Amino acid sequence: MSKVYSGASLALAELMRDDMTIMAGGFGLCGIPSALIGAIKLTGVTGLTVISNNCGVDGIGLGVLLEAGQIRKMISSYVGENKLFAEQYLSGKLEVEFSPQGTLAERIRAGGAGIPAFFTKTGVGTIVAEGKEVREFDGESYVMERGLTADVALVHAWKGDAEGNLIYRKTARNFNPVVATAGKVTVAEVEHMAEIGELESDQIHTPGIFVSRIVHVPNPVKHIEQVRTRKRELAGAN
Amino acid sequence: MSKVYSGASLALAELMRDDMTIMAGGFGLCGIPSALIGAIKLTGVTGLTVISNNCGVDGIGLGVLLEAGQIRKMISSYVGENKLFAEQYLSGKLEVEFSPQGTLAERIRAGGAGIPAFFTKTGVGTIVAEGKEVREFDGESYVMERGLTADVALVHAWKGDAEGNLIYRKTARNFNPVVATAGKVTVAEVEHMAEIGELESDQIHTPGIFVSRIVHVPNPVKHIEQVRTRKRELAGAN
Amino acid sequence: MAWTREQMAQRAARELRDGFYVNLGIGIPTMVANYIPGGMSVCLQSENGMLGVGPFPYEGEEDADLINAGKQTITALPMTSFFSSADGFGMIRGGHIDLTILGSMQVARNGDLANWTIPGKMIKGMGGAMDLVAGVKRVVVVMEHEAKGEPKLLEQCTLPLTGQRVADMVITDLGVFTVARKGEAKLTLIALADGVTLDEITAKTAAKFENGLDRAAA
Amino acid sequence: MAWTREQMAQRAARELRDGFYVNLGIGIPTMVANYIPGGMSVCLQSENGMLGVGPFPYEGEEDADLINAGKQTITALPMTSFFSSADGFGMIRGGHIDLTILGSMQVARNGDLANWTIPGKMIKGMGGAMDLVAGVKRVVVVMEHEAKGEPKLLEQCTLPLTGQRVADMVITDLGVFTVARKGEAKLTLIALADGVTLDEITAKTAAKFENGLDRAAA
Repeated sequence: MSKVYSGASLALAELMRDDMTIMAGGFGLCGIPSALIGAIKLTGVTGLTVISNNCGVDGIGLGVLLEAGQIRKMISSYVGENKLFAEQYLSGKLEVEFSPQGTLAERIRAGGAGIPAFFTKTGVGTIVAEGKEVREFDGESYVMERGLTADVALVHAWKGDAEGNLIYRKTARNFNPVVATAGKVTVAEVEHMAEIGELESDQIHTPGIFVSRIVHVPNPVKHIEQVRTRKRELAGAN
Repeated sequence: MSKVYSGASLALAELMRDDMTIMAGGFGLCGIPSALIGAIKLTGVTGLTVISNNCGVDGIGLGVLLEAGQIRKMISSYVGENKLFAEQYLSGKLEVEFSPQGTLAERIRAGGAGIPAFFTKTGVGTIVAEGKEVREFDGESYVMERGLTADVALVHAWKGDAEGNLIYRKTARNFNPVVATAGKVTVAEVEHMAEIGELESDQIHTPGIFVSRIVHVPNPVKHIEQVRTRKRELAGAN
Repeated sequence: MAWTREQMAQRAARELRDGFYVNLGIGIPTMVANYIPGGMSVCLQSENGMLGVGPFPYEGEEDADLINAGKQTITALPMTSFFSSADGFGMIRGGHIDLTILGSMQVARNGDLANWTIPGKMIKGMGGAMDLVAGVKRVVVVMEHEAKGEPKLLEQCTLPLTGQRVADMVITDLGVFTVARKGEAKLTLIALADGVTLDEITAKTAAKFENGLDRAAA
Repeated sequence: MAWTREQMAQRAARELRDGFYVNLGIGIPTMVANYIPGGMSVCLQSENGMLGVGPFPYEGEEDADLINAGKQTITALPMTSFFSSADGFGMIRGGHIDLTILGSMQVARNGDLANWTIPGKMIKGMGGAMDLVAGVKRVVVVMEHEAKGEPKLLEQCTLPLTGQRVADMVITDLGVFTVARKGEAKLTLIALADGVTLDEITAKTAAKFENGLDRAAA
């Protein structure tokens, strides 16, 4: 029973259907499962509920699915980089549920860890708390938030092995480790496929149990939203 | 403002007082902060509430504090390896609050992550749920459990640096990473003190922000509760 | 003529499936690892923070930093990963473990399970047992059919529960029962140990059960 | 004669303390990193999963896998650690970050803060702002005193809140205020920008405030 698939479309075979809920790792365009998102576009499924911190930008990342009209609802913390998003939202084609970023990360972690609800200070006294239970613990007010899971979760990792063990790189880790835990089926795309035993047991970020399918996507194109640099002659000044 | 202390007793200086709550990492005798526990014994503080999965064994680990009569209450999941524990408990000298092991780990994580309460299936319909709110989510019953924090948290790590970054080794990781997050002050003992930059940024288990004080304890004596081996001639049979 | 401990472990091993992630309790459940069918890939989890538990170490190669949830020295495998106890129980509570095999003191007809304490005796604590029975997808109990001549399969547990309606299957030295976790309470005998009669197992079981032997054989 | 953006950042930098863990928002707050006093050790956190944020990379050395919460390319430092967003916000929610410096659209006399949305305009989402103001120990707001001639320091916010009674200090181009987060609402002016008069700042502030200039100077 191998977890290794030879292409992104094959890795999604028989998983996708209309009106399902999917979840994707990534923050902005960093650490997003681009190849798997592209493969979802090819399946043509529609009516998707997508749980992801952002919705890509026009033509990149989840923006691709937005463009193709495949998304019915987004659960996100920030979608400001996407013009098409605004259009579809204002025209009523697209539903949005905003969750504060930390609450969203925690809701996904909770979903993966079998916790249906938890309390947080974040959002108390704001529209985020409207319609939710607010309760006092030790004199402070907290709002109850629900765990999140998905039918299919998609993650992007730096290295992986046939067991499904994953290691992420730098801030491309972001939402990926929690998203990996919260899918009924989790599919991972990895930049490097390692031999079993090559990944150091103490350094694995996502244990293989969470990953059902894995696909090797070498040398992916990576986009940067905000290139900021310093000039070499300023070295030492910062 | 250096976090590095030159001995376990110095690392606890001015932190300990009677009737405080402390927390210790470790599972059984694996990955326990022995040197720091020994230093607590020397301070002579009493009336401690101790949050730790186990309570050591007679004369080792937290058993040392039990022996010295310094513990008033334990919050644990299992204390079966300790005869003195039974004596003190039955004589009414020692109070015990049992938390299922996974619930205990999650309560500590929640405490460190600012979550005052969460719901779990574990313990529903058992004495663990008595006196606690039980609520249905999506047709299943869950019990509400509270987060835990401590005045001082003690952890044992394999490697650390002056920034307080920690790396644990194998199953000596256990409760240590969550305990590290849940102390108002967290003190770490490490087997190896690394130079800043020596620990790979992607492989740090506990970021330095959680560790206020760190002490180098080279070559600690490590105890094994259940030595189980296989005979060499049986190689391949298992 | 009942099954031996080895035979019980062997019978429990038949519940394994290729690709399963499994948590084994202490005692007979640990022995199940010896009967994983050849060619079948089963990954053992230990809730103290390890996926991919290997066999006991060779003498002299014990590592104090490498123990299972029973605090026994073990070894790692090439595919092993280590993680925190919080993550280990996240796997369990989140339903990521396919099967747990564990011992018990009592099981009731409705799947209630009691295996952590006997009132009046020193309470040791439940450890991870409550988390396992509540969180793992499928719970298989392996236990002696009787304790000191008293039945352990009961209409209702008399000991404090570890979990409510959590057992899916009970394997004893006398036979195998399936348990319905949802709907009406229903215990069904599906196999008898070699040489054990229906009369004998009926006499030694304090819970009503249906006879599913024919269906199981069919 | 009000403070420049650089001067506002410089004033905010005076809130830093040796050993602090700090989260800086986008805009003027980012510039605070340029004014960390020599010899003071301050560690910058980025909630997307990084502790120990370094300066922008040299041209040509940008790494798409290394960005801050503003999605800007950055660099790592020798002491840097990476972690998940869940852990990043665990630090924030759990009160482990000493100070956050961030921009705002409105701040009320009682410390209410509004900086994430303007009704009627396209809603972009709150990102991590609500988590930061709710979780970080001390919240310092750096903002222009007015927006298009309208005061931003108000009796009550008119925009949807980011957090209730969360601001500890407000630094504008005209001066510095402290805010009481507990008890009675209380805004206190503790410094004026060079050349700004009490009359001017009073005229441009729509919230009642106490004059604490003498006490601050003393």
